[in-house]
This record gives sequence, structure tokens and C-alpha cells, in this order.
Amino acid sequence: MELLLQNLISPVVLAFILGMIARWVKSDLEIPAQIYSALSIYLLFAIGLKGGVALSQTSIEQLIRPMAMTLLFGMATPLSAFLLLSSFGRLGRIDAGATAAHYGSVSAVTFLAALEVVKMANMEADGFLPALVAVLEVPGIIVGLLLARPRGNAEKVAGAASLREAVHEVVAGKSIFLLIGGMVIGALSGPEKFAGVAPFFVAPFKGVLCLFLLELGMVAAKRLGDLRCAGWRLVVCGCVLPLAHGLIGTLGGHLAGMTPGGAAVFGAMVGSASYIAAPAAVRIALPKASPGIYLTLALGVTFPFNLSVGIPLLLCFAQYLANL
Amino acid sequence: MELLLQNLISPVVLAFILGMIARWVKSDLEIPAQIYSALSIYLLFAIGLKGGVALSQTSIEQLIRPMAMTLLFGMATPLSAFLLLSSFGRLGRIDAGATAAHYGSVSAVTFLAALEVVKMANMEADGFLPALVAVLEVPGIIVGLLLARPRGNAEKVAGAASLREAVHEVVAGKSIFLLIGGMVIGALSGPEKFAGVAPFFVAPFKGVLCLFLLELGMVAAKRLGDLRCAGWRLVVCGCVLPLAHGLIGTLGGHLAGMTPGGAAVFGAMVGSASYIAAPAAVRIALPKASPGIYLTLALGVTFPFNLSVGIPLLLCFAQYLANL
Amino acid sequence: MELLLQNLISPVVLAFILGMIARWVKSDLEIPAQIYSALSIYLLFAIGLKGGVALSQTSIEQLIRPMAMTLLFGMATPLSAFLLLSSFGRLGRIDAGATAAHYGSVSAVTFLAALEVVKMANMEADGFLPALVAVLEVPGIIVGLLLARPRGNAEKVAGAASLREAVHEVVAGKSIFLLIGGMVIGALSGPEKFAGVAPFFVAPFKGVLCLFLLELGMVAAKRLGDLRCAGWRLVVCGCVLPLAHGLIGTLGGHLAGMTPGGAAVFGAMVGSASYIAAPAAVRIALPKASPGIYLTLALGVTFPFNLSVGIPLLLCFAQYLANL
Amino acid sequence: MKTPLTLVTIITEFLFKEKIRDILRDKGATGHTLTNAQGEGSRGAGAADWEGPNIKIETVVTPEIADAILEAISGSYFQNHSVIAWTSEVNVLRAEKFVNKT
Amino acid sequence: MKTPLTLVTIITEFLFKEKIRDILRDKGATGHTLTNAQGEGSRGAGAADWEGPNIKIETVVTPEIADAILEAISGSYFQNHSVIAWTSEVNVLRAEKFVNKT
Amino acid sequence: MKTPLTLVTIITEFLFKEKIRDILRDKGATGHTLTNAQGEGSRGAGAADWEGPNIKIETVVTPEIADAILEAISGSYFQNHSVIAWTSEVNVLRAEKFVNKT
Ligand SMILES: Nc1ncnc2c1ncn2[C@@H]1O[C@H](COP(=O)(O)O)[C@@H](O)[C@H]1O
Ligand SMILES: Nc1ncnc2c1ncn2[C@@H]1O[C@H](COP(=O)(O)O)[C@@H](O)[C@H]1O
Ligand SMILES: Nc1ncnc2c1ncn2[C@@H]1O[C@H](COP(=O)(O)O)[C@@H](O)[C@H]1O
Ligand code: NA
Ligand code: NA
Ligand code: NA
Repeated sequence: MELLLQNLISPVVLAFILGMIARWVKSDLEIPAQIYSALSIYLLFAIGLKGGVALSQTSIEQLIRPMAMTLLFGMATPLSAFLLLSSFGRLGRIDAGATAAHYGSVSAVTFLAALEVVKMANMEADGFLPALVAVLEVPGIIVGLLLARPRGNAEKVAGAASLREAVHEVVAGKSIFLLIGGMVIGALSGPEKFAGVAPFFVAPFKGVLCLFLLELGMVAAKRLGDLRCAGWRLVVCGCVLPLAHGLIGTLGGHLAGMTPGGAAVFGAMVGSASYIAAPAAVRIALPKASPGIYLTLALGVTFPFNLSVGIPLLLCFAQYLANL
Repeated sequence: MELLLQNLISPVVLAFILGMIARWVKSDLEIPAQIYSALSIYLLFAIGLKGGVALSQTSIEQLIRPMAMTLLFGMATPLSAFLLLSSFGRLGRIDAGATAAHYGSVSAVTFLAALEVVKMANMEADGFLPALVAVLEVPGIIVGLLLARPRGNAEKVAGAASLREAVHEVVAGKSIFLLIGGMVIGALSGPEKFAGVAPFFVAPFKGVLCLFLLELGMVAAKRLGDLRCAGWRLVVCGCVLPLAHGLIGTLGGHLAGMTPGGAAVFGAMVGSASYIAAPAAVRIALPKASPGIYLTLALGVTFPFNLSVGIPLLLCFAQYLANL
Repeated sequence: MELLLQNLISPVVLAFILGMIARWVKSDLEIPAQIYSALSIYLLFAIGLKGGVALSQTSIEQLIRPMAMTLLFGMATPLSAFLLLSSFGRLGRIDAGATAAHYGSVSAVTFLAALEVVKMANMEADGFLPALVAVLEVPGIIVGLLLARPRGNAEKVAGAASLREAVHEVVAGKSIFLLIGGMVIGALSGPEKFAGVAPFFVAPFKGVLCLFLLELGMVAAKRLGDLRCAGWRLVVCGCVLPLAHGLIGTLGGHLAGMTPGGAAVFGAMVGSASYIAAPAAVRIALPKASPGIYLTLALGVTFPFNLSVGIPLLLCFAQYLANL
Repeated sequence: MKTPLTLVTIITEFLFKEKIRDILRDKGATGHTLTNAQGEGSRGAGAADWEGPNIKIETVVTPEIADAILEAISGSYFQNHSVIAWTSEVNVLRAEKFVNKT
Repeated sequence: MKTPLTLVTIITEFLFKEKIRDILRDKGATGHTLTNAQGEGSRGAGAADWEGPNIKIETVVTPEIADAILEAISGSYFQNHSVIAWTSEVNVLRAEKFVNKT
Repeated sequence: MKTPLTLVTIITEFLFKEKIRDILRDKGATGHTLTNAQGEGSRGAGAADWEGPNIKIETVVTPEIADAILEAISGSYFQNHSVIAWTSEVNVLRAEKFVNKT
């Protein structure tokens, strides 16, 4: 409980709340689209770089089990999400698949927030985690899109073409591209050469994240208005999915030999829902799916849920597992 | 005199001058509007955060007298400005009221520049001052708008509606919103948690201010061209007002128990004229008022006056008061 | 050879390569034009500031010989470029002159990259070099434009008018303006006052350069597509010119009494081709010249050549000269 | 298949963005497109410059709605504000996208 | 000397930028101009907002090419996507700039 | 009450911004609106891209002024530069805003 409050009262979370308030009091505060874009480029590239430097100090053996675990969850979570959303959530095939693609993928900002919480609790997270973010981002989207595909034959052909485009959109999309690109640069450069650019990519990082969440809060507040249309069943899904996926993910991280901090961050990744890479792919491959559903759930429900309740809970769970 | 020169030759002031030169030599230098907007968001949020952290270490008793003093000046300065502008300055009711609203409010950048000068003189300014900036910003604008309101009855109703809108514009406007929002986040977070974002919000602050003043110099240079239309009487007002208000403000700060540095900064605040929050409010509530007058005075005359002459003078005065 | 590889595997060069890859895999990564503009303002202003601070600690006597050498090269290199381009390169008078203007001027980013390589090799570069960048930027462009001018009389008048405009465009253009403006501010402020803004202008510098090169890589990749139209003769020119100019420049720097690191950086400057100031001037004065030639050579051939092969080679040469 | 409709272009200060959008929705426009702009007019370039860039709002509507919008923005409130508007004729393909079903 | 041509204005999501540009080149437009825009339409403001700003593409072409472009973008692919387009009549001075020589 | 006027749209490189604005003021335009744009034309996308984005300038004027503006920008200076312009007919409500009193 204290950890939860401790987590909520951090500049990063408070900035998110401030952003929501800005919308509610109808402030004219607006972060220009170009700045928002620059902040996200910075954040993704910086995560990649730092992850790459960490990778350059990790052996392949250490990586095999976490990688396998990540691929497993990348395939499994869209399936469970699809089942829950189409049964309890009463969504049609296309919307359920589109939303499942989001839950199968990962939210880089949730990952970052989890890292911060772990750091604040004076715990350590494994250095290779950013690499797992990149690995986790893609397969869930593909599985989700496949689930949404029509069974009919004539349509299938058109669908297949779009699927390829959608996958290209994700893999060559800026979020994965910067993450992986940064990682390769970080790994090639190693710690000494990275030191030259570290004052730009490391020290100010958390402050930039603060501004980014200010904007994200404003967007999420708009989304919250759409909650009424979404209905309570979907809101429940938006809380149950990150919780269930998060707990199983944390367990998985623990079994894969991660530190308690690392397992909690891994759980948060698995539990999170993408709202950058996935929407872009879904817009292309599933134009009929309603953004009012998938974006509202991912950004309006699941992201704040993870930020406030999910992450600290997973951290407690990870500590519990470690003390077994 | 030496202090004055010392003040003028600082990167921040020199950047302002460089911006003016850029316009004069017709350089194609242009800071994109979105970047300007981002710089101001950063500066306001950072002032708020630092102020909030300082507030979290200040007791309420310490605050009462400065707060009361601030409110007093927030009411009094627009009145004296209105009187001077409509008598000596020969402005009509609407233009005088509109301009008075600017002098009643406060310029955050002047505040920052004063803080820098104080720091450079190896003196200290009270930590709660950013809170006073927020308090000082609003009442002066309201009083100014009230002074400009027509006495007729029919018009009054329409005016009242706009007044409410104008006040909302100021209070929910991004400059106050970020200042107060940052302050609350800073106060809730406290020094330890703030430390995580400090490398972004504290260390680069002055450099960002430099770039911001580069742009401000370019805008002010454009304004200077309008000085001819404004006439010498208004230019005199634009120098006398910050001087008079500044000296009285410094005295007030001294009486409220501030340190010499704090009193000088407080005086600079009282003497400054807003050119971000006030123009927005005036545009909405007093569309007939001429921006060629109020903007030119606030940004083209009073701001450079304070930057070059006003602030160092107030600092001398504050030191004199302290040595009495 | 090792130095060459050592040079290629730095975050700055890798970011350039990543930018090229982004275009090749058709990633949707895009750095907003406003951000690009802000990054270049930051970089130029920061170089100027640091150079100015260094100048404030340099005596005039130390400067005379390097300055004279710079002017000499500013006049000579466009001539040699013009001759090579119009003979071996088979370009017409206008295109040869336009391209010569680029090779006579200097690329600030190449300068920065050379500085980094020198620093990485644990060597020192003279502090006054940024001042030479400003000096080197202008004369080469003028000579190039003069070479391209038609000999006819009627046309000459029109050409003369444009030449004046073009020179104004360069001298008041943002790149020279910020460089010189920053230098003056740095020189006036001196090291102590500069310290206040240093955390913004010094520490993050290399990281910002990284992002800038990411964008530059994307632009260069587009340009590479035009290589086919340019033809192999021009590509050869684009490699021979920086090599020849660079070696002579390094020798000149050595004779002017620079440190080995300084001579190498000076050589890289002389060998580099401008792609910010020169294109703007050429667009105005020589609208008939083809950007597909001069931009492709400067940005698509010579810049990557210098980044990968040129700079480390010049450094070896400078060390060799020093050990004679 | 092409249907003639009216394109209304409105240029105003950033400050009035929400006000104008409310009017558009009110009068029955099914959508609009907004771009940032700089401008120079009777008030000079400077003022607009400083208070943030202008905005340009475009909406394709039926001629009747166009008239209603123009009337609203030339009404009393905007008498003294910087609001400039013009209309032109355009053709659209899928007219149902631009006309409210209600 | 003035030649009447057709201005085609297309508004769509950032995502479809390349797709639309390919269509324009394909159908014979000699050039186009692209601006960033925000928008509100049948899908609401939010969605477009989040997925990045809209883009507005303008191209001046012959009436025949205009028809071909409109047909292409109202075809099957865009049935479910946010693509809005209209045409209007314009006059140009140097018509050769807008017509392909081939 | 609606008055027919002419909308002149000019697209050119950022470099020529001031030149074009001077022409507009010179020929008697009472105002203009400027937006940033990217473009692709006979010179290809790359060149414009690198030298900074294009600009789009719109001004609503009388037909005579429109002709004068078009003539000026199709004159000798711009023969070799990237300047593209077209006109279209628009209606405005308060025509006095668009016509110089002098
Ligand atoms: N004749 C015009 N043509 C195009 N835009 C105009 C014209 N006059 C004014 N504007 C735009 O409308 C804004 C406000 O005009 P004004 O109220 O006259 O200052 C200007 O900043 C321009 O963006
Ligand atoms: N009636 C309209 N007039 C102008 N632009 C429109 C209109 N309707 C839609 N748009 C633009 O087209 C985009 C997509 O529309 P929609 O597919 O209806 O959401 C919107 O975001 C607007 O930018
Ligand atoms: N047919 C066209 N329709 C709309 N804009 C055009 C057209 N042709 C050229 N442009 C614009 O004018 C700019 C210069 O064209 P150009 O001189 O042909 O390279 C381009 O970058 C485009 O923004
Ligand atoms: Na997930
Ligand atoms: Na004041
Ligand atoms: Na050179």
C-alpha cells in the first residue's frame, strides 16, 4: 500500500495526472505534435542505446531463456486477450483481434515507468530487458491480426496483402526501428564510447519522460471520454488483462532467472498494451476495427491501471516469489 | 555601474541582444514556433517544479506576509499604471486598461533574469518566490480589465461574459497552469524524488533560457519598429512604471522579511509587465485595444529596460535597504 | 586501419549509418523539420560559444597565421575544384562554379566529427578552430559564384545584383550568424560566465550531434539515389577533392603552427564541402545550377567519404608531419 | 456522381480555435481540417506572430450550412477580432461523407 | 494565357502518405504540395490525433487526371480508411508546368 | 452581400518568402496567409526537402491585383526558380477587409 502511494507520488506519474487535469480544466496547454514526436524519438533511441550497452556486457547464454520466455508470451497473450474480449467483452471478431494485437504487444512507456519504480525501490533490473521489449513488440501484433482475419477465401487474399504491409509497418516502424537501431549502436559502441553521448541520453532521460507523460495524460483524458461508449465490460477487460498477464509474466520472468526487479519489469511488459506500434499496424490491416475501442482500452484504461496499481503490485509479487 | 555592465555581459542578456541584431541585419534565423512553444513549456514547468520543491521546505508562517504583499501589489500596480497611462500617456480608457493589465501582471522571464543576476552576485533569493509569481500573475489582469470596462449598462453585460472568459483564459492558460502544476508536483515529490528529474530541469535551465531570449530578442526588435507610432510619452511611461513599481516592490519585499536578493527579485517581478498571459486575456476581453500599444510597451520597452537597467538597480537598492 | 575502424564505430557515425538504413528499409521514421532546425541552431550556436570562450583565452598573435592560411585556402580550393570539375568532371561553367562554391566553403558537421575523432584519439585541437570555420565559410562561396558568372555583359548586371544578395544570404544566413554571434557572446562572457550555460551547451552536445546525424543520414540516403544520374566521373571528383584539399589543408595547418590534432581538423575543414550555407547562396545566385549535382556530391559523396575515410587518414598524416 | 458543395475557409487567431469549432459543429458541418498558419493583415504581422500562429480551418459543407457559418462568424462577437473567411465551390465524390444523416 | 485546370485536395491520415503519392505519380500529376493538418470527421478528433496528424495533399492537374485520381482513391482500398477529397477549378499561368510532356 | 474576389495561391521555396511578400504588398494585397508545406515537382522532392520546406502563400484580392501579382511572379526573376501559382474564385462577406481604402 505504501509502495503504491510511493509509486503514485513520483514526478513521472504526477505529470501524467497533470496532463489529464489540463484537459479537464480546458487549459490551452498543448505540446506541439513535432515536439511530441521528438520526445518519443529521443526516448526510444535512448532505451535502445542503453539496452545495447547492457547487451554488450551480457553473454548469449544469459539471454536464451528470457528470449524464449518473451516469444512464448508474445504468442500466448494475444490469444488469451482475444478469448476474453470476444466472450466476456462481447466484441466481434475484428475488434477483438485488433484489441488483442495491442495486448499482445508491449508499451515502451509502461516498461520505462516500471524501470523507474524498480529503481526507486533500490532494486535492480536486468540490463538485457530493452532487448526483450523489441522482441515482444512484434509477434503479438501478428497473432492478433491473424485472429481478426476473415475466414472467407476471397477476402483472405486481400487480407494477406495487408497483413504483410502491416508487419512491415511494425518492423520498419519508427518505434521498433529506433529501439533496435539504438541497441545495435549501443552494443557496437560499448560503455566507453557511449560515455560521450551519455550526458544527453542518460541523465536527462527521466525529465524527458516527465514531459512525455504530460502529453500522454492529455491524450488519455480525451480517451476517457470514450469510455462510456466502450461499456463497463470492456473496462473490466482493460483491468483484468494487464493484471492476469502481468502476474503470469512476472512468474515467467522469475522462472527465467531474472532478478526480482527484472521479473517485475518483465511482468509489466507482458501485461502492458501497446499504443504506438500496434495502432499503426491495425489501422492499415484492419481499417474496419474501431479505434474508439482499442485505443481507449490500451491508453485510457490499461496504461493508467498499470501506472497506478499494476506495477507496484507486480513488484510485490516479484519480491514474494524471490523470498519463497 | 560595474554591476550594470556585469549584468549586461551575461550569456542570457547577450543572447537577447543577438536576437535583436538578427532582425536588424535581416538574418534568416528563425526559431520554429513549435520550438519556441516547447522552450516556454520547459521553462515554466521547471520554474514551477523548483518552486514547489522549495515550498515543500517552507513553513506557512514564512509565506503569509510575502503572499499578502504580493496580492496588495497585484491590486495596486494596475491602478497606478492606469492613472499614469491615461493622464501623462494620453491613452483612452480601453487602451489604458489593457496596458495596465500587463503592468499589473508579471513577466516570468524578467523574474528568471532577476534570479540569475542575484545568483551571479553571489546572493540568495528566497525559495518561495516562484509561488509568488503564480499569485501575482492573475489579479493585476483582472483589475486592468475591470478598469477598461465601459460604464454603460447594455455593454456591461457583454463585457461581463468576456471577463469571465478572460479570467479562465489566464487561470487555465498554459503559463499559470504549468507554473502551478509544476509547483504542486514539486511540492508533493520533495527534494529526493525531484533529484531524478533534476538533471533535465535544473542544470540545462539557464542554457534553455538563453535560446528563449534569442527568440524574444527577435520579437522585441520587431516591436521596436512600432515605437514611433507609440510616441515618446508612452516610451517614458514604459520606463517610469517599472522603475517606480520596482522600487516600491523591493521595499515591500524588504518589509515582508525577504533576503536582499529576494527583495530585488520581488521588486523586478512587481515592476515587470506580462507579455504572455496578459496579451491572451486582453485579446479576448478587449479586442478593441491595440496590441501595437500594449505589446510594444511590455515587450519592446519595459522588458529590455528591466533586463539592462532595472534589475541591477533594484539589487543595489535592496542591498542599500538591507544595510540601513 | 584500426584508427579507421575505431572511427567508424562511434555513436555519431553509426547514427549516420542508421539514418541511411532507415531510408533503405523504408522506415516511417521522420525527424520533424522544426526539430531538425532546432538541432542545427543548437549545434551552431554551441560551437560558436565554445569557440568564443576559447578565443577569449587566445592572443591575437597566435591567430594571425592560422587566419591567413584559412583565407588562402578559402580562395584556392574553389579554384582547384572548378578546374577539376569542369575538366575531368565535364561539368558546364554554371554547375562547375556552383559545385566549386560548395567545396570552397566548409561543412560544420564535418568539422565537429573531426573534433570528436581527435578527442577520441586523446589528442588536442586548438581552441581557435571554430573561429576559422566562420572565416572559411564565406570566401569560397563568393569565388565559386564568380567563377560561374556569365562573361556576357547584359547578363552580368543581373548576375551582379544576385551576387550581392547571395553574399548577404551567406553572411546574414543563420549558420554564419549563429556561429559568429555565439563566438562574440562566448568571447565577451569568458569561461566563468559561460559555466552557467555550459551544462546545456557542452555536455549534451555530442548526443545532439548524434540525432542530427541520424537525420543527415536519411537525407544523404535520398541523395545517393541521384548518384546514378551524377555519373562515375563526378563520384571520383567527390572523393579526390576532399582527399587532395584535406592533405594540403593539414599540411597548411601544420605550417601555421597548429597541434597535430588541430592540423587534422583544419585539413578536414578545408577538404569538406558545405551543404548548408552554400546551397542557399547558390539557389539564389545560380538558379540554373542543378541541385542534383552539387547537393549529391557534397552530401552524398564527400560528407560520408570524410566521415569514414578522410578524417582518420588526415589524422595519421598530421601525426606523421608532427613526427618529421 | 460528383456533387457540388461549398468549401468554407476561415483564418483566425489560435485563441479562437475552440470557439470556431463549436460554431462549425453547431451549424451542422460533419468535419473540418485545421492547419497552422502565419499571417499578415490589417493588424500587421507582429501581433498575430506573438500571440501564437494563426489557424486555418477548412470545412466542406452544403451551401446553406456555409451561409449559416459565415453569418455566425461575422456576427457581433467577432466584429473586433481577427477573423477572415471566404467560400468557394468544390466537387466531392462521396457526398454522403459531408452531409449529416440526421 | 491563363489555363483552367483542376485542383484536387486530399485529406488523409499520415499513414497513407506514400500510398497517395504513388497514386498521384501513377495517374500523371506533375507535382503536389503537402501540408500537415489536424482534423475532425466522422471518426472523431481523437483517433486521428493520436495516430499522428492528418496530411493535406494538393495537386493541380488536368480534369481528366483529376477524375482518375478521384476514382483511384475512392476505390476499394480506401473504402474503410479516412480519405476525403474534393476538386475545384483554378487558373494557372504557365500551364506547361502542370502537364506532363510525355 | 457576398462579393466575388480572387484567391491567389503561391507555392515556392522558403528562401523566397520575403521576395514574394514584398510583391504582394507592392501590388496592393491587404493581407496574406502563409503555411509551411513540403512538395514534389519538376525538380524532384529531394532538393526542396533539403533546403528547407516550401511555403504556401494565399491572398484574397481583386481580380486586377491577382493579375498583377501573377504577372510579377512569372516575370524574369522567377524564370528559373521554383515558383508555382494558381488562382480561383472565392466569395467573401466583408469585402472591405480585402480592399485597400487608399
Ligand atoms: N487578403 C487576405 N488574404 C488572405 N489572408 C488574409 C488576408 N487578410 C488577412 N488575412 C489573414 O487573416 C489574419 C487576420 O487578419 P487581420 O484581422 O486583417 O489582421 C491575417 O493574419 C492573415 O492570416
Ligand atoms: N466536411 C469536412 N470538411 C473538411 N475536412 C473534413 C471534412 N470531413 C472530414 N474532414 C477531414 O478528413 C479527415 C478524416 O475524416 P473522417 O474519415 O470522416 O474521420 C478528418 O480528420 C478531417 O481532417
Ligand atoms: N502540379 C502541382 N500541384 C501542386 N503543387 C505543385 C505542382 N507542381 C509543383 N508544385 C509545388 O511547387 C513546388 C516547386 O515545384 P517545381 O519547381 O516544379 O519543383 C513543388 O515542391 C510543389 O510543392
Ligand atoms: Na503485452
Ligand atoms: Na508587474
Ligand atoms: Na572546403
